[in-house]
Amino acid sequence: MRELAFRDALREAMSEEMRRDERVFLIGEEVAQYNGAYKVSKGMLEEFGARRVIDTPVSESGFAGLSIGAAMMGLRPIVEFMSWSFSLVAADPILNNAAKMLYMSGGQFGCPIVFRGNDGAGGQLGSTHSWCVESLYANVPGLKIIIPSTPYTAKGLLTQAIRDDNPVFCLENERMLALTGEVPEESYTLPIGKAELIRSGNDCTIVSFGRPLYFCLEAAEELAREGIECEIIDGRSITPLDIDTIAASVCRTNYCVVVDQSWSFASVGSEVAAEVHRVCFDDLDNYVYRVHSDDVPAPYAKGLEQEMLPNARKICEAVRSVTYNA
Amino acid sequence: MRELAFRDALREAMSEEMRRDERVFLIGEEVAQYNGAYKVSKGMLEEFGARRVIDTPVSESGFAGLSIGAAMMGLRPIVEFMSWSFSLVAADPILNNAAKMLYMSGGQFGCPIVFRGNDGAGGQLGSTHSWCVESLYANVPGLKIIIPSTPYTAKGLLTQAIRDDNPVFCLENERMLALTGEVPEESYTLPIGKAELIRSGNDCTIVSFGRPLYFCLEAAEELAREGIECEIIDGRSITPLDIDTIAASVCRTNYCVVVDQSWSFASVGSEVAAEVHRVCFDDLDNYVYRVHSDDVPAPYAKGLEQEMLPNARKICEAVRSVTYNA
Amino acid sequence: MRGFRSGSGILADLNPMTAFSMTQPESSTERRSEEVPLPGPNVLRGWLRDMMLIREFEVRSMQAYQNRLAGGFLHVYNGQEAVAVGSIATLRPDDPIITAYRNHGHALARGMAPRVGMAELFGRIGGCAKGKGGSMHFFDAEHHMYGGHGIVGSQVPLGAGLAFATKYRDEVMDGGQSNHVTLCFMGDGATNQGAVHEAMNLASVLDLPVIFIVENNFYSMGTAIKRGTAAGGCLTDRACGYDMDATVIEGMDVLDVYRGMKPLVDHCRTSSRPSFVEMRCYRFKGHSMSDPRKYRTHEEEEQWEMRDPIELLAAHLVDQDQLTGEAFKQFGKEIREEIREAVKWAEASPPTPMDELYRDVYTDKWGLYTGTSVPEFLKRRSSDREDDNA
Amino acid sequence: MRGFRSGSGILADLNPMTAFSMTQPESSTERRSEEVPLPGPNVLRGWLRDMMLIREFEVRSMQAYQNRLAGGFLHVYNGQEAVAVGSIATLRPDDPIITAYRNHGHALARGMAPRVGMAELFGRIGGCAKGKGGSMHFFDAEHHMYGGHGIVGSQVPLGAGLAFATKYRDEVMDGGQSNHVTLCFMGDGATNQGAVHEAMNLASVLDLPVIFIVENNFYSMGTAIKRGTAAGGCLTDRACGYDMDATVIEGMDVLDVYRGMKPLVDHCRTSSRPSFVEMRCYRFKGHSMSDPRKYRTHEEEEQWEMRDPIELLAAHLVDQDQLTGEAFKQFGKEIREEIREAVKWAEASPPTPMDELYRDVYTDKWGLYTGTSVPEFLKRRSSDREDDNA
Ligand SMILES: Cc1ncc(C[n+]2csc(CCOP(=O)(O)OP(=O)(O)O)c2C)c(N)n1
Ligand SMILES: Cc1ncc(C[n+]2csc(CCOP(=O)(O)OP(=O)(O)O)c2C)c(N)n1
Ligand SMILES: [Mg+2]
Ligand SMILES: [Mg+2]
Repeated sequence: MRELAFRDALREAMSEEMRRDERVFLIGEEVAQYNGAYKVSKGMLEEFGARRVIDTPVSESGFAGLSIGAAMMGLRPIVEFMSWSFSLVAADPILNNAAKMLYMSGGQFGCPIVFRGNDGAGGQLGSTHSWCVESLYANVPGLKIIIPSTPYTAKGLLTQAIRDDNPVFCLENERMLALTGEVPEESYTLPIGKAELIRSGNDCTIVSFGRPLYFCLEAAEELAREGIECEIIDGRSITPLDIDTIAASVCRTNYCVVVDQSWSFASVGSEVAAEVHRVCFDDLDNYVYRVHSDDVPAPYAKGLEQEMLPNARKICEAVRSVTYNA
Repeated sequence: MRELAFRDALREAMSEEMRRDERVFLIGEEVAQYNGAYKVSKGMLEEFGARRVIDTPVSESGFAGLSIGAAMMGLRPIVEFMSWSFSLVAADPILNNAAKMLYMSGGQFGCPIVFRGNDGAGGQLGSTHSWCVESLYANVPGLKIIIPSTPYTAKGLLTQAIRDDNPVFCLENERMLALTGEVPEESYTLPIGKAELIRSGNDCTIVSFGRPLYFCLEAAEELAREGIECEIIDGRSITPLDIDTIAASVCRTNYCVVVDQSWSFASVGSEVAAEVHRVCFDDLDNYVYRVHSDDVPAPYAKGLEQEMLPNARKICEAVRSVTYNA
Repeated sequence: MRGFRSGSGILADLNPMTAFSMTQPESSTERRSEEVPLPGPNVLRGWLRDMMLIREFEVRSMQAYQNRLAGGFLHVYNGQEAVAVGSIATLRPDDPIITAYRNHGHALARGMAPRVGMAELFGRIGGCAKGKGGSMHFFDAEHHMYGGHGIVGSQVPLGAGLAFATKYRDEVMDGGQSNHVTLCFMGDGATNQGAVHEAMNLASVLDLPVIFIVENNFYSMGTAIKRGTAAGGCLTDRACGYDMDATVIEGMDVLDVYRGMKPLVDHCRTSSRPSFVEMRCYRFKGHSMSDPRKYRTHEEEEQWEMRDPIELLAAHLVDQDQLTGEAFKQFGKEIREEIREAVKWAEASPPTPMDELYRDVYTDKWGLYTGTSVPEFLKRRSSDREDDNA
Repeated sequence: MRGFRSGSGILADLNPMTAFSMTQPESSTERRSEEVPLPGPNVLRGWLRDMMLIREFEVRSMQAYQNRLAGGFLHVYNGQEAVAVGSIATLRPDDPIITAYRNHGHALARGMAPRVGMAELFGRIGGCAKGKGGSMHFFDAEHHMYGGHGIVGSQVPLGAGLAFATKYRDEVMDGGQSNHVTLCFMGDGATNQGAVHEAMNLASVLDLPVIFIVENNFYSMGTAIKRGTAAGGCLTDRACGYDMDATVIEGMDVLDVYRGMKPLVDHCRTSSRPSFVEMRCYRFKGHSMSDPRKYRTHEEEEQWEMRDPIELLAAHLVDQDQLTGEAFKQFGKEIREEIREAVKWAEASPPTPMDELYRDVYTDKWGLYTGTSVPEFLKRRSSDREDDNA
């Protein structure tokens, strides 16, 4: 099958949907003339014109709100945040308006909208530019969060997100945009709320969301050499969380490590841990171990930043520790 | 001892600290001439004058940022959000600037600031005005979150918060402002990060934060009549979380229910659950049960809103369920 | 009737901010509102009835609130009726509007049946948001009323988005030349929220057909405009940096409002350019039901009450022999009866049932949630609605 | 040297937005900048050196970035040196300044040693934020430089807060008549962020001694000002609604900057009123290191390069017999040497040690965190610092 880079897979999803449905448009800073700060939307202005690929000033709260208004009228905006770090200035529209409009209006005005952009540290961008927003926003009902980890899932999940009648946050990662992988040429969707088994193993389940999947794979290889066979599950979406797939695995392996690139407190990781304990209480032979970014603002210095992030070493340590009594 | 209302206890903490330390000032919407939208700052303009009790326009992002700048220079602002629901428009300054300034500046500029205001639903204010922000913000390192549940803890914790050199979020609750209780006349502090045993019991530990404490007490009485003696712990602060006190209790009772008025996903409740499983894995006879607000935007209709919130009935059900195998 | 319609000069005297230099800013538009012809007497009498209906609705809302039939916050519109009625009268029925939490007047002026508004206040399934929105969140898809928003300023980017969507439909989706105009209402206090400025800039840069209407009632809760709003004596200055026309309109007189708004709306429809309007008005009641109004004087209130928009229009119509005292009384009677019926209807509507708690969180089924149903009052039109908001 | 100092008329020709009507707005202040006396030749030569130092620092920064000695984002200040140097020259050394991520020039103009700036870029413990801030977050408590902020516009409310604090100390804390003035810098793109407007309104309502300086380099990343900023031909209009003086200053010529800023700063010091300045300038390089600058023409770049601020001042000094070609060359040599030393020093400074990862999260001990230490370069002054920022 044809190989495609992550950023191209994202673009293909958007372009196909824009060809299919003229209600879909793309809006954000530098998405049009500049071809996207990270070239995700390269060439889209040319194909779709300035009415559907729209450059905005630096006004996240303004253009997020504008797009939500347009979605209330039945358009289907794709809003690019150059980085989810910049979404904090738009927290009110995305959490108060997008997520609650359908409910507050008693079902009259929905909000079929996608917000997407880079999430996560790793580029030495310092404390304010390195947010992992999943644990911040996943608490809020009324929205869905997808976090693709491969070009294949990027295209499939984003296509589904654009077709979804609800607000969907799509968390990409600048560190992965150049990553290539097999992607079908035709349009396809992947269901939101369905996790995927990436690697089978009987000794420990590792649940991962987004980029850390690669650290998990690395760790699994190292652990396999030690005789520990890990089962790896890629969450794919955060809300809805596919606890069934996760639990089915944990109930078989009896051990679980969750890898979440955000901070630990009140996080996606704590949610998975709490839920796995709930569903698999009788099958767990140890508590769920969690691997997170360290609970510090992201530092600039490279060594420090790398140490802060989840990595294969930390995952190996967690798996060894959780299975020590196996 | 003298009885004081919750709102008066808050005011006493602020006024005492303002008398003690002229770097402390109060700023927010309607805090001065109007005496506070909820009368928490009643009379303070008169005592401290307009230079230290400062009315602002409806510009949360602006006056939060302004106060953070003042704190960088060593002042100690108390910023009142009329409601924490309105803090979403100020998410960037409170999460990016206040919480990270010390770190980003390599230790040069601290941010000794208190943000305080009403948190939580219960007044039929609808979806946008009923936020419980604890699960949203607790993920972020660099700040502390206190959530007093009595006039006594309100005064003690807020006094400590004002003296703290770090940003502290103080979550009050409009439904409790009129609640009275014993409060010492002299100034005192309560440590941030120390939970309190409210009721002893051997059958199940209930951990609660803020207002739901009263539902827990109600539930405990009912359960006592059924022969289930609950131990109730008031968390008092969310970050730092006093997991030691909680775990000590759970390891004795072997059962735990956590009551958190915010939504369930990636919440304070999931954090407590995950941590209790970690620390008390061998002592737990069942998984940790969680009682939250239902995962829906807050509705207006009274019956629906009451049903959404944690209440004694839900807590009783959770305790009965978690201890069924006792 | 106490008040009489008078020249615009009186506004300066009524200005609550005596120490506050209050120059009447020149309209940056050249269109003279005096030249705008008024509709015929039937229409004017309709406006009078609309304003009286809003007033009576609010009177009964306050009663209901005091009797604990309604909860939450209640922000009534008394005194500002001319703004909603006069400006919405310049629209086509399918032009979108959006506003803040003080929204009953706009919804009623737009054609919402009082009983579904009242039922919303009572938290009943028959309410315009099935009892889930409450006083601050009136929505009405049928009448193109997009809410009812509680976070100060947050509706303003949404309003720009409505205008964006109407234009996008025309230009991209073969919607034809619908040329909609969106009215986006906000309070004077809202002009201090950053999102409002971002929205104005976006509307200008993207050429959106939206009119930003600031209902300047001179107070943001207890804060007089001069205390919180720099250059508050001339709010049109707030639009300066966005390259759009800005106009001051006397908002107590519905004829002034209509004549001021008509050319702006017509121009907006053809030019697809945003503009900004400051409507000077006054809220006769407190900010919300808990407000003792200590921050302003009785004299000031009385002066403004002398320009009660209902009385001004009634006096005009009587003056012009287009209304008799008899007919006016009869209106009052009919309207009181209509609202009484609305209250009755609302009381008879069942409290929002518990399964609604889990509905409308997502449009599809997921976990607990049971999908979205159509509000009672829209049921007969549900097929249209699906087209509108698919 | 190619460029020569010339009358202010040339600015219009250099305007990158040819299709964009660009009227030179009148300054709303009455102070004529021509009357402002310049400091003596020693000081002017100092400014020249400062600008050359900044330029050389940036040249070496870019090299370091290309050699992967520095990471993250790098936004250099080439072309805008006159703005930082000329405006900061009007301050007292203890007046606070704050700016955005394009902050190397401000820090150096304020007196930060180049080596601690360079060490910051390299992620070393000797850096001005111990290697934890990076290029976008230069902080220097000793020199009253409050950062270096990455979220567009977010520094502007903070800047108002610095001004608030200096005033509060004077008035409430017996600080005496310190009468500080705060300079708050931002880009033209930042004027589209709502927080900036909230800050301007607050500064006006609270009478804060802060000057908002927009460094209008005509681009926000790849977006030419006319595409994203309504009324961008006259940014001073953005201050209209806030009742403050607004001035346009030619930002390529440090003498213009100084003469424009001096009366504003002096007035601010006595009046405690905010004001707004648009500095027209140009960034010679791309937005950041990854920017191919396809959105502007070579001709435009060349035209602006003809007004290189370093060359303009050098030409002026030569003209006035205050500088010889020899001396200018000597400056260049010395500065290249100084920056070479800085790079060396930075390379010798150890990578930020791992325990710093957990430090400075909280000031006190809690859990993992080991408290806060004083940055290397401030150690000798740590006692002062504690007073400053207790
Ligand atoms: C972001 C935000 N901050 C504060 C509030 C609380 N609040 C509600 S209305 C209001 C005053 C707004 O005044 P204005 O915009 O003039 O509207 P008016 O009430 O006069 O119609 C305030 C502060 C809010 N709803 N949202
Ligand atoms: C809130 C936010 N949105 C987007 C960005 C990404 N970004 C960084 S700089 C910039 C352009 C700002 O331009 P301007 O204010 O003119 O400053 P200049 O770069 O020209 O100095 C953008 C969009 C950001 N840092 N913060
Ligand atoms: Mg008002
Ligand atoms: Mg710029």
